[in-house]
Amino acid sequence: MTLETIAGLYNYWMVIFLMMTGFYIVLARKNLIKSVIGLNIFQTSVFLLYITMGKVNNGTAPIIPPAIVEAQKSAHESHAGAAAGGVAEHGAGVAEHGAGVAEHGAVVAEHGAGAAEAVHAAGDIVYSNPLPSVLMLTAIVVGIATTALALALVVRIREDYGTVDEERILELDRGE
Amino acid sequence: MSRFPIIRIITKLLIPYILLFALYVQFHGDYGPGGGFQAGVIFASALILYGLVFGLEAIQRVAPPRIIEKGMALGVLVYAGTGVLTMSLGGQFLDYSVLEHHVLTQWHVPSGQHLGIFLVELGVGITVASVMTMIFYAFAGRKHAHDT
Amino acid sequence: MTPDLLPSDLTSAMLMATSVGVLVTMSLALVRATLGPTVFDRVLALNMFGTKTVLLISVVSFLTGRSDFLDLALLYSLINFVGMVALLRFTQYNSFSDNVPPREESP
Amino acid sequence: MIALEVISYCFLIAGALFSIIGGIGLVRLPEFYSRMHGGGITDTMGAGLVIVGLILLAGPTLAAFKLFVILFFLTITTPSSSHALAKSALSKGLQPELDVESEVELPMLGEGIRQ
Amino acid sequence: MNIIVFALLALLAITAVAIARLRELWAAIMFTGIYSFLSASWMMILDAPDVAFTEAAVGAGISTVLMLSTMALTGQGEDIPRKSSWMPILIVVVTGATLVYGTLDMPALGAPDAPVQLYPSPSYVERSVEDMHGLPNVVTALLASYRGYDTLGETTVVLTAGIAVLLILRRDPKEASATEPSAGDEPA
Repeated sequence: MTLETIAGLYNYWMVIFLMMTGFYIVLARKNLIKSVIGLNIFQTSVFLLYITMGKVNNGTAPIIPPAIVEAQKSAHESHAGAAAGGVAEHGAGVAEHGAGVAEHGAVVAEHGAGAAEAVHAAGDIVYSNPLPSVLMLTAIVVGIATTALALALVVRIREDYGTVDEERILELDRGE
Repeated sequence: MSRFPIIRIITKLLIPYILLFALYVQFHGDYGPGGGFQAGVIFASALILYGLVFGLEAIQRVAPPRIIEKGMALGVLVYAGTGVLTMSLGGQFLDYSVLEHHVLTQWHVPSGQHLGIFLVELGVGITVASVMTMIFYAFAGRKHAHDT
Repeated sequence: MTPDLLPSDLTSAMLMATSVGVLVTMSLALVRATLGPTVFDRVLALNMFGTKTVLLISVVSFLTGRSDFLDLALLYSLINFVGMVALLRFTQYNSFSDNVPPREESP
Repeated sequence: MIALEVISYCFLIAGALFSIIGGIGLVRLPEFYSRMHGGGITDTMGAGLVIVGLILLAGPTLAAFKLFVILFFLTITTPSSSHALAKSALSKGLQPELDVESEVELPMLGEGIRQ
Repeated sequence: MNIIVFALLALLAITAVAIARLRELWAAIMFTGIYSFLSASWMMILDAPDVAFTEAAVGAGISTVLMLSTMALTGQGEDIPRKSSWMPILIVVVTGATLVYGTLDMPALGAPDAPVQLYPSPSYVERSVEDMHGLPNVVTALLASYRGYDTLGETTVVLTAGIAVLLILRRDPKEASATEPSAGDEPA
């Protein structure tokens, strides 16, 4: 067991610890609401398991920073702009209008060079994997909806049996 | 919570901001963190906060259960309807690229994919907000077990 | 990561020190929340914990150079209030309808 | 620019120190109403200073605006919930423990609140 | 950064154990809120701000409110542990040990050559730059466009769960009082 193994796997062990705590609550506590809390903890640990898998070293969140998006966009546009500028230059003698456009084209082209640099820099950014995020994002909302369903069942059980104690409910069931 | 005037005032002050933030999360979700699921939950949180402070009757006057009930289904309909729309335009189900247009380009909806994602997220947001609010109504409207 | 997104060395050291301070406070609040002894002590600790989480998220988002994630801290500061109001409501009334008298106080 | 950064460092560190002091107060002070002082200092001075420090660090950007909004929300929500908490505690019969020997019995202290 | 992560994880573990040990349900629900805040902070550090967003909104707000209202409806029962306390611990320890043994073959945290990172190639981030015409949030693009069917299903599940809660809990007060004795929802 080297230090490297620990540094690489501590996230899984943490997740397992949390998972087992939730499992223990479900097993060892008789109160139904407490069991739902235990299930919630278990659920969150599963979310964390997926999220830790998506992480990349030195990565950043899979949301492209606004500055870089702008740079990419203007790089696209300046391609077109530079081409138009070239055409205008070709027919330079025709009119002042053409010269104006050409100047504009040159400016855009310069801007384009800057943008290209930015895009190049953007290529160095490592993004973490977005797929686990997507899966877990929907799972959280579905999880709260199903938790609400479980709690609704608990409420009904309390109304019918007069208790939320699991063993007491089983006794009542056997007695009838 | 009639005994807590300060909480009532602060809640009144805060709820517009929470709703605004929910809308920001909904419509800015393509650009920053956020989206329909989060926005729906935040929107429902604002309604729940109002209900907690001013009582169930007050919140049901603001957001009547009849309307919220319909919102639950409406969201899924908007989502599936987007799919049907893309089919009727000649694409596959939920294939947004057929929604390509040149109308909304000024308003940060430059392409068909953007428009499709926008509609779908809207549907998700409506459903999640309505379901969460309705669940709160169901729990809050239940009578005490000790009373019966 | 591009270098211009990340803070400089001195700045990140300072942010790190701040976040350590915030974390220490969080653990102190957790100690109070576990010890109790009254309901109100726990709620007080929870309130403080929420505020500290807002600070931690803000500082961490600066530390990772993604200050556009401050939305998250904004959300925390709003949701924390909702949670607090819910807890207060249930310590005070233990129910939703205002008609129900508050829980009988000790004789 | 450097001066601004140095000022923001001062704010950050001061905020962190205030937080820790408040946290120690929360743990060490003897009873609920005095512990509220500890909670109060972290929620106002601690949070406020840290966020002002971050605003200075961010400069005039969207991030600074968001931080300002966060500061606004924290400023209005935490004191009001602390107030409501104290009021609720008082109405539930949790009496402040005074240093002075009290001749009157404090009958409401205890059952139902201590857990 | 590592200091922050380890401190957060320690706090998370302490909170989980506190939830397991606390007898009062009320306090346990309160600690669930803290637990959710902490796990959302870790998710944020793990580069998943969208998930952290959802977890924070759900865990600290709605989940707390729902559990508290359930508790208000069912009464604050003390949470008494079962008589045999060694059996659950044994099961949990054995299961946990098995799982830890299983992790020894897992890829390390953040390894760029882990299977998760390699499979959809080119990755969704690279693809979405082309497909989405500069939509910055890849998570949203993936959620609504690449995995649109999946999300439609999830939304339907949320709707179904909401309808089920309504079917279980909602009873029109007028109807209930009118048809009280013969109502089918009374215990048999």
